[in-house]
Formats: sequence, structure tokens, C-alpha cells
Amino acid sequence: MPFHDKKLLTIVTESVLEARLVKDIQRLGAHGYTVVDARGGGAHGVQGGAWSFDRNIRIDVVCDAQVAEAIALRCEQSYLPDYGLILYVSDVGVLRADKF
Amino acid sequence: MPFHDKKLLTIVTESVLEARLVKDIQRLGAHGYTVVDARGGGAHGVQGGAWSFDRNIRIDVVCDAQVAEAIALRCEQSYLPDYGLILYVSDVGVLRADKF
Amino acid sequence: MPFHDKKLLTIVTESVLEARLVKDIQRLGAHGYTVVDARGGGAHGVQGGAWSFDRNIRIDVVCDAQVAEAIALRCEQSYLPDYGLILYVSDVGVLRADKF
Amino acid sequence: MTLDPVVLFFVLGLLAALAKSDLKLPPALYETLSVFLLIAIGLKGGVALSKLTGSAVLWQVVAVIVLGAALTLVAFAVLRWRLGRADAAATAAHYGSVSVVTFAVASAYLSRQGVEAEPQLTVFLAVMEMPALVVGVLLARMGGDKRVNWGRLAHEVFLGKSMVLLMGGLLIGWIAGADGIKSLSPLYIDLFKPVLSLFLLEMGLLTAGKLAGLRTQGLFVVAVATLMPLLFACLGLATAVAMGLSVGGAMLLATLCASSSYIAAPAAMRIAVPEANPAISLAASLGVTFPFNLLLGIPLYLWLAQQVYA
Amino acid sequence: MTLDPVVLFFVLGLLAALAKSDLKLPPALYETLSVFLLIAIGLKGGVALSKLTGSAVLWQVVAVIVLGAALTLVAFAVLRWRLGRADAAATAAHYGSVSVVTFAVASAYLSRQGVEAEPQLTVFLAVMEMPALVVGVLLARMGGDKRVNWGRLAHEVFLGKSMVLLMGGLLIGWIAGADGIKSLSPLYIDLFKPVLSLFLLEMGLLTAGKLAGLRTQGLFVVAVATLMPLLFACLGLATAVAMGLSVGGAMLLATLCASSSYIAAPAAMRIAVPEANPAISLAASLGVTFPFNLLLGIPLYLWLAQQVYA
Amino acid sequence: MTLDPVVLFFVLGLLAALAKSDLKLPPALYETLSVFLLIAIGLKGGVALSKLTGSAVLWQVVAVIVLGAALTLVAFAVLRWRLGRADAAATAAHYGSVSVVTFAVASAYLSRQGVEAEPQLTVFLAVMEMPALVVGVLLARMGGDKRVNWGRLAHEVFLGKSMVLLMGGLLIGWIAGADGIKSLSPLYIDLFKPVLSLFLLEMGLLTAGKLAGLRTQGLFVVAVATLMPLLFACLGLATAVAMGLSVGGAMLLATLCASSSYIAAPAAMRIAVPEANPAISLAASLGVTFPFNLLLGIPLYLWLAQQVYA
Ligand SMILES: Nc1ncnc2c1ncn2[C@@H]1O[C@H](COP(=O)(O)O)[C@@H](O)[C@H]1O
Ligand SMILES: Nc1ncnc2c1ncn2[C@@H]1O[C@H](COP(=O)(O)O)[C@@H](O)[C@H]1O
Ligand SMILES: Nc1ncnc2c1ncn2[C@@H]1O[C@H](COP(=O)(O)O)[C@@H](O)[C@H]1O
Ligand code: NA
Ligand code: NA
Ligand code: NA
Repeated sequence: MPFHDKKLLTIVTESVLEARLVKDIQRLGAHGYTVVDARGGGAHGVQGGAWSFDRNIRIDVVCDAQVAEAIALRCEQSYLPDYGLILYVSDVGVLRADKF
Repeated sequence: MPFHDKKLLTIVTESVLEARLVKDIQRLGAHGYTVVDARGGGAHGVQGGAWSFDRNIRIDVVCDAQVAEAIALRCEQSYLPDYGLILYVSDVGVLRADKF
Repeated sequence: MPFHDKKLLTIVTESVLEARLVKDIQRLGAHGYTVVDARGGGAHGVQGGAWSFDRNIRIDVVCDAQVAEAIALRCEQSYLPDYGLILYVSDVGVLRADKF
Repeated sequence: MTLDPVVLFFVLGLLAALAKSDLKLPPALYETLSVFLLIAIGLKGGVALSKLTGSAVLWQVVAVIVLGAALTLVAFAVLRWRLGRADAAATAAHYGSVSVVTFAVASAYLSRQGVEAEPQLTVFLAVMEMPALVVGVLLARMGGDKRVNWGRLAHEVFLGKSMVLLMGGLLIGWIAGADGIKSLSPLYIDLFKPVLSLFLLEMGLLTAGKLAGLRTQGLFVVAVATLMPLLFACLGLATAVAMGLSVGGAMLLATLCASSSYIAAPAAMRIAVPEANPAISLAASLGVTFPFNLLLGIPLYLWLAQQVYA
Repeated sequence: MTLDPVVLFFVLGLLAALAKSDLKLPPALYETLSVFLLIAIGLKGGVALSKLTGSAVLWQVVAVIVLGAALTLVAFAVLRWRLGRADAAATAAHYGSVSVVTFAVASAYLSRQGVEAEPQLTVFLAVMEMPALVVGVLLARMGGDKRVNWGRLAHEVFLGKSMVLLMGGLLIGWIAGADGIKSLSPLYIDLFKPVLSLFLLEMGLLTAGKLAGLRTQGLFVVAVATLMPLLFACLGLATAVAMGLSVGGAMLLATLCASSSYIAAPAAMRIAVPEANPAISLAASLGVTFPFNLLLGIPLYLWLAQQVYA
Repeated sequence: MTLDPVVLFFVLGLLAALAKSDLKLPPALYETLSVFLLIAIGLKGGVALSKLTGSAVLWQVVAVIVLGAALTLVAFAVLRWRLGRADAAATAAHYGSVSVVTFAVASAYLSRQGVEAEPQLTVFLAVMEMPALVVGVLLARMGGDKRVNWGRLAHEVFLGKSMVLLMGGLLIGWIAGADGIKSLSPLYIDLFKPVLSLFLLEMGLLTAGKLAGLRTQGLFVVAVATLMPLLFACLGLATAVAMGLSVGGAMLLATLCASSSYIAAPAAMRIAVPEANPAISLAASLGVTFPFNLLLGIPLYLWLAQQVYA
């Protein structure tokens, strides 16, 4: 089966940013996104997940390389300085290239 | 440490399909699966996660390339036409090849 | 945009191990981790997610190859023999290499 | 004719969501509340049933099942005018089926007005969920070449969560009787209305989300979603008169007919008629008909019943 | 000897799950209900304790701790016949420990029958959780070369969720006394039984899942899981007589002995004896012993106690 | 002057978490409880308001809004001594704002002591949430070059979850009045205190987590977090006297001033002043001030009020 090359961009950050990130993601050209509640720890300490502002989300976006870069740039400039946030990209193969 | 090459297949779709997909996955030769509740948005609109039929799930399966293709084919034929569903594969290294 | 190469290590296992695994991960040199509640099935049967000891967690760690190997080794020796656990690594690109 | 405070909670949720407040109730709460309401309604009905004698109720149950099926056919005929077969069938199933919460609010409204109703109405509620789903699937498949997986549909209908809880509660109430249930009443009876208020808050939030979907569905759907309940309420009233129900019973049967499902039907249709677009049926059922019944329908149906019985 | 309606909820859950209904309660509800039950039982016991004087209870507590340890040894001896050391030890720990919900249902049953019981039984419930876990781990490690991480085990046992809530509730009830607790009683006392009904619904759903595991475990496990409770109930009765408890107290102690843990013990054993297969102990404890006690054991133990005290 | 049992639940949670127990309540429960408390407090206030006549309250509301803004300025002046602008401003916003749970515990304490308070205090609670947030953001942005997104801030403040629920409850209570609310009281009134006990258990668990953060924040933060409430309580008392409130009203206003926000303020500041470190303000507000008020402050403020009014 032919899988088409795309990028998978994953963002883990504070849940207060969910609404804003979703808007950014759509504005920058992605055709969809998936969100999962998470907890975790990093440079900004432990996010235990008990409260809304103590909770992380994980957002996954399958998209083209340029869209992934645009979203990454937006995160780096707008959120990375002040919020707990990590971001990584990887290569994935998708079924219908035109969907993404 | 020797990591063995396998495929990671990820499906994001409506939670009503969980039981059927799990059956499919097992029948098509995967040795396990992991499910996480999710929300998201795409061509079928926003799945906010509040209700059972307004919720997505994310299923991850580590398996051989043939099994991944078989599951992908099954999804494409049986679910993609009518349900909100995306699917992607990537390369992963696992610890014990025989477990998958 | 320059993405730097790192490893993404994913562990899926019983939720009773969460506290211990987090300690291990930090001790072995990772700078952060992300945890998500999960359910699933595998060689140890179905983990339905209803109870604390019937629930899985999925832990993701972005780190260097050596750290990933050290964590994998620790899991293989300490937890794999007795607990339901899978583990896989993949390649990801991150924004700021020094964060991980 | 002031609004019941529980309805104000619905309005609060609706306004909050329309104003884009970040108010959100946890999904687990929504599920818990719906489990609670289904059991509580079932228990109450079961206890009431345990006091009944005679077989009249049995005939009424049959009549009500036929009514549910008939309403689905009517709804299909109306909807087919503009919608494709699958969409019309799935939406018709929603309207032939019933809304548990609308029933609960109507019951609360009745008892506030001091009007009594027959105990078997809860049984009607339970049995009216089902026939519409079967008829809806039949309509969707008629003439098509897709075969129906009846096993899966039967499973979905009879073992769906809402059916199991409603019927389970009914049976437990019936077996245990008024005395046996007494120790459970501090939760299932005394807290019923305030818990309903929380549930309606959540429904308000969810309804607002579906209103957005309306814009794309057009005027036809909105018109049907307000006029069909009125028509069905009248059909329900007529049946109630024929069955010899009291004013209260007639009003509740009218409400059942006028109400449309947004729990059992969407779940069943998503499985059995997947090619139907759930956005259409939910926008109509939850976005229009549910608030319409809550805010205007319920008092109206009582007024209608009182005119008929005057 | 009709079934308490709360037990009917268990049956409902069991049947729904066996019929493969999609009924599922959210995990957060399960956790909330168990938090509630533990606090409520603790509070009630604490208030009762605050009215006691004298040191007789202290000796009884010591006796009951010894009893818990002894039962674990007996269970181990029986189970070792067919199971490996780790599995036998872990399962024995389940049977030497106790089930909070079985205790709650037994108390409800007693008070429905109008039989009183000593307040310290709740204290017994709390202290009987623990010794079995320690003995179980000792048995698993005896003769082996794996060293026990006693710090981790102690932590698991004394700071495990159920111990903290039960003991915390006990202390708060004891400090605040009947008057102080009065403002809390609308939740912890009045709603206790109906909340228990919801919890039992969930337990029914979970039990069905474990029944599937039984098939692979074979007849030996099933036999042990039905006969051991009977044996242990008798040992409990004997101890109760020796301790001078009333009929009600004796029945509850018998129930505690007959009951097996499925919350504290599985969690502790998974940490301390990870090489034991949790499917075996859960299939026995939750799949067989729990429903057995609920449906047959509890009335039987009261009958037995009444014979002994007649 | 014994501790209210609800406060014991806080202590239990605190100790359990400090002892590293694995006790954790599900996040959905925390959210559900906070939704409940906000609605319940709002409803109660709204019903009380519906009985008031005259415009005196309006002036009091204005006075209280000014007070909230003034306290924020005072807090900023104190905090700026050692903290950077953003951190000082964000933390000041926490202290100028109020804590719903502290208010609830204080009300419960008052009614246990048999002291009455004016109904409008609940309105004060609602309106005092907001001005501090606005002033805090202004202080953070003054002299800087970052522009404030006022639209987003207004949205966060007026449509934030706690504001919507509190105000919504208030309005519903006001519209429905005492009679209309009666059917809801088994939940929102009778269960208020026991539900508060569960919430405080959770708060204890969360507070322990923030205590850890204190170590890195140093003595200055701890000192401010204990002394500022005392100072603010006195300012509140003075205002209350000037406004002509009763002893009970004065005590509650003092408590409002002394309390600091840990729900609305952190959420608003994270959005509007993201460069502030939330660990500082939460360690102070939740780690120190909240337990201080709960355990010592509340009885002290009543005593102070009684001295002033003696
Ligand atoms: N190395 C990492 N691997 C996986 N997740 C991480 C890592 N570092 C941080 N995170 C996640 O990202 C969130 C914010 O990271 P930080 O800004 O480092 O506090 C944390 O709460 C974690 O959930
Ligand atoms: N490009 C995407 N990246 C990540 N997740 C997506 C994407 N598109 C769709 N999804 C997820 O898949 C679900 C179904 O997609 P769709 O069929 O496009 O509505 C959505 O609700 C999302 O959770
Ligand atoms: N092949 C697989 N793909 C994805 N997840 C798996 C796989 N095998 C096991 N898992 C997950 O890992 C857990 C433990 O696996 P096991 O030890 O095989 O029972 C399961 O409960 C699943 O959640
Ligand atoms: Na209908
Ligand atoms: Na036992
Ligand atoms: Na304040």
C-alpha cells in the first residue's frame, strides 16, 4: 500500500494554551489536530494534572513540512519564552496525502 | 542495545469504533494495542470529547509492516468512507522483536 | 528551521509503575517526561482502564540516544520480567537541542 | 408560567457557551449524571409499576411501540422531501425516539403544577426508545444493497447503555417495591431535581456547540425541528385520549412524542447507518428541538392537554 | 430473605457486562465512589469509637491482627497445594485481608434485620487490611533470594489510599464526635446506601471482566474461592465468641474473615510480589468470592451466628 | 474553639500528601466539586439578595470593588520590594482577589458560632474577584512596552469559569427566589458542607505540592504570605465598620480581604502576564495563605471583629 510522506508535529504544553494553539494551527494551514490530556515534568517543574492550570496537553498535527515549520516558529516566538512547552517533529506515512 | 525495526501504526477516529477496531487489530495479527481518549478536529468538524459519540480515540499498534498494511487496508475500506478517521505509520525500534 | 536530532522513547506499562519510572527516568539523565493515561491489551491480557491497577500509562521521553538506551535497559532488567510493558524508540527533530 | 429553575441552568449553560466562556464540565461528570438520571427514572417507574394490577398497561405498551414506529415513518416522509435517504432515515429515528431529560423536566413541571400522571409513563419512555431505531435502519436500507447487520443493531438497541440502565432501574424498582427502595431515595428521589439542574447546565453547553452546526444545515432543518414536535405532540395527545390516559399522562405522552433523542439514537445510527451525517440530526435534535421543548414546548403541551380534556 | 436492592445493582452490572452491553462507568466515578465509601465507613466508626471507654477494645484489636495473619497462613497452606510460591502467597494475602464493600453490604444487611453490632468492628476492618499483606510478602520471599524492600512495602500498606482514607475518616470521626459530624451526615450517612448501590453496579461490571479470567485458572481456584470464605467465616465466628462479641459483631467479624481484598491487596502485591500473576488472585477474589459473599455468604453468616448464639 | 471537621479534612489531605501517600483524587472530581461550590454559593447569595430592597447594597458593591483594587496596589508595593515587576504584579493580583473556599469555610464557621451575616457578602465575593486581576495586569504592563490584550483579559475575567458559575448561580437564585430554589436545596444547601469537606481534602493534597515550591522561594514570600492576610483583614474590618456591616458581615469581609485567589487569579495571570513565574504566587497563595487562613485566620478574624464591635 502506498503511504505518503508527511510530518507529524507534536507539542506538549500547558493546557491554558489549548484554544490559542488550535487557532494558530488552523490558521497556519493544518487540516486537523488531535489533543490528549497529559501530565509531566520538565524545566518548569511538575505538572501534576490535577487542576486546569496544572495540566498539560499533547497536540499532534499531521501536515506538510512547511506547515510544521510555521507552527514550530509560531510556538518558538509566542509561547516558548513564557510557557512550559516542548515540540518535536517526525516522519510518518499517511494513507491519503490530500487529506493533510 | 539492539533495537529491532518495527512499524508503529496510529489511528485517530471516533470512539464508537473502539470495540470493532480492537477486534480487527487482533484478527489481523497484531499482538497488542494501546488506546487513549482524545479530542480533535478535522474534515468532520470538531470532536469536543464531552460525549461518547463526540469523542475520539487514538489507537497505537506496534507491529510488522504487513500487519500495519492489513490494518490500514481494513480501515480504508470499512471505516474511512463513513467515519472521521486518520491513520499514519512510522518506524520504531523495539526491544524484543518476538513480542510484536 | 533547523530541527536537531533526538530520540523519542515511548513506554506503555501498568500505572502502578508511574512513580518508580519517573524517578528512574530523571535519575538516568532525561530532562523531562510526559505521561498519559491509557488502556490496552497485550500478552498480559486486557487492561481496561477502570481501576488504578487495571490501567496503563504511556510515558514519552525526548532525550539523547544514550539516555534512551539507559532507560530501556533499566526497564528490560527491572520491569519487563514481571510487568506488562512495551517500549519503543524513534527519531524526532526538536527545536532547542540543549533543552533535552 | 415562570421558568423552572432547572431550565434556568440550561439557559446559563447555553449563554455561557455562546459567549465563549471557558466553562466546561468534565466528561466524566456528564456520564455520571446521565447514569444517575436513567437509574433514577427507572427506579421511580418500577416502584410505581409494582403497585399496578391488571393487563391494561400491556396493551398500552403495545400501542406506544406502534406509535413510536409510526412517528418515525411520518418524520421520514417529511424529511425525505429535502434530505437524502440515509440522512432522512437517521434523523427520523431521532424524532421517533425520545429524550429522557425532556421527559424528566416535563415530569418536574407537572408535579410543580400539581398534576398527577400514570406510573406507566416511565415504561412508555423506556419502550419508545427502541422501535424508532429499528424503523430508521430499515428505512435507510430499503432499496439499497447494503445489508443490515441486525445482530449488531439489536445489540446496540437493547444493550445500549441507556436501555440497560433504564430497564435495570425499572426492574430493580419493581422487584424491591416502595419499601425496598426507601433507603435509596435520599439519592435517587431527593436529589433528582438538583442533579437534573447540573445536567441541564451541561446540556446548555453542548447545545450551543450544535447551534453552530445549524448555520450549514439551512432553514429546512430548523423549520422541521420546530414544527415536527408540535405535530407529534398532537398525535401523542390523540393517542393518549384513545388510550384513556389522564391529563397528566396525556401531557407526558405528548412530550415523549415531541421530544427527540440525542443519546441513544445518535449512538445507534452512527453504528447502523454510518453514511448519514450526524451533524444534521444532532443540530436538529439537540440544537433546536431540545431547547424548544424545554422553553416553550412543555408548558404548551400541558396547556393543550388541558384544552383537550376540559 | 429477599435481596437487598443494593445487591440487585450488583446483579444488574454483572448481567449487563456478561451480555456485552456497552455500559461503562467513567473511571473517575469509580475512584470517587471508593473514596466516599472509605471516608464514610471511617467516620461512622470513629464517631462510634468516641463513645467507647475502657481498654477492652485494644486487646480485641490485637486479637484481630493476629487473626488476619493466621488466616493468611492457612490460605497459603491451602493454595500452595496447587499454586507456585508467589501466586499462593499473593492470593493468600488477598484472603487474609478484607473487602470494604462486602463489609458495607453486611452492615446494611444487619441493620435491615434490626441487629446491632459493636462500633469497633470498623476499627477491625481497618486493622485487618494490613497484617495479611505483610505475611503474604514474607511468605513469597521465604527461602527465595530476592530481598524484600520493606520500606516500599510499609509505605504501600500504611500510606496506601484505602488505609489513609479509612484511618483518616476514623480519626476525624473520633476527634469531631457525633455532634461535630452532624453537618456532614447528609452526605456520609444519608447517602451511604444509595452511593453503595452505584458502586455495586460498577463492581458488577468489573466482576464480569474477571469471570472471563476464571476459565483459564481452572477448578481449583473456583473451589478455593468458595470454600475458603466458609472456613474463614467459621474461624471468625469462633474468635468472635472468644472475644465476647454480640451476634451482630460476630456476624460482621465472620464476614470480614470470609471477605477477600480486591483493592488494597492487589495494589500492594503488584508492587511487592510482582512475579505473582494478578489474574489468578483477582479471578478468585473478585470473580468468585466477592459475588459469593454478596449473594449467599452474608445471609448465611448471620444465620450461622444466630445458631451459635442461640 | 475546636476545629471544624471540614478543616480536619484539609489537614488529612495535607498530611497524606506530605507523607507521600499515593492518595489522589481524580481531576474530574476536583472540577466537579468546584463547579458545585461556586453554584451553591451563588444560589444562596442570589436567594438572599432577592429579599433585599433599597439601593444601599449598590454603594457597598462599589466600595468593595475599590477596596479590591486598593488592596492589590498595597500588595504590589510590598512585593515589589523584593520581586520583579511581573512577579510582584501577578502575586498582588492573587492577594487583591479572593478565595471562594476560604469564604465558604468562614461562613460555615460563622453559622456554627451562631453569628449572622448580611446576604450581600456573597455578592461582594463575586465582585471582588475581578478588580484585582485588572489592576494586576495594569501594574505588570506599566512602563513596559508589551501591549495588553484587553479583549482577552476581559474575556478571561468576566467569562472565566468561576465568574460565570458564581454570577450564574446568583442570578438563578435571585430570579427563582427562596421558593423556586427549594427543590434544589437537598443538593446545594444540605450537601454543601459535606461536599466542602471532600473539596478541602483535595485542597490539602494540592497544598502539599505547593509547599515544596516554597523552599526555592525563600523567607520573603513566606513572611508576606502570613503578614499580608493580617494587614488586609484589618483593612477589611475598617471598611466594614465604615459601611455599617454587622459583626458577621465584618468578619466575612475581613476574610475576603485576607484570602487570596488560587483559581481565578492563576488562570488569568497565566494568560495575561505569562512572564510571571506561577510557582511564586501559588506557593504564597495556596501553600501558605490558604492554610494560614483556614487554621488560624478565620477564628482570629471573628475575634478581631468582635473586639471592634464590642
Ligand atoms: N524531555 C522531555 N520529554 C518528554 N516530555 C517533556 C520533556 N521535557 C518536557 N516535557 C513535557 O513538556 C512540558 C513542559 O516542559 P518544560 O518547559 O521543560 O517544563 C512538561 O511538563 C512535560 O510534560
Ligand atoms: N491533520 C491532522 N493531524 C492530526 N489529527 C488529525 C488531523 N486530521 C484529523 N485528525 C484527527 O482525526 C479525527 C478525524 O479526522 P477527520 O476525518 O478529518 O474529521 C479528528 O477529529 C482529529 O482528532
Ligand atoms: N503491539 C502492541 N502495540 C501497542 N501497544 C501494545 C502492544 N503490545 C502491548 N501493548 C501495550 O502494552 C501493555 C502491556 O503489554 P503486554 O506486556 O504485552 O501485556 C498493553 O496493555 C498495551 O497497552
Ligand atoms: Na419523539
Ligand atoms: Na478475609
Ligand atoms: Na484578598
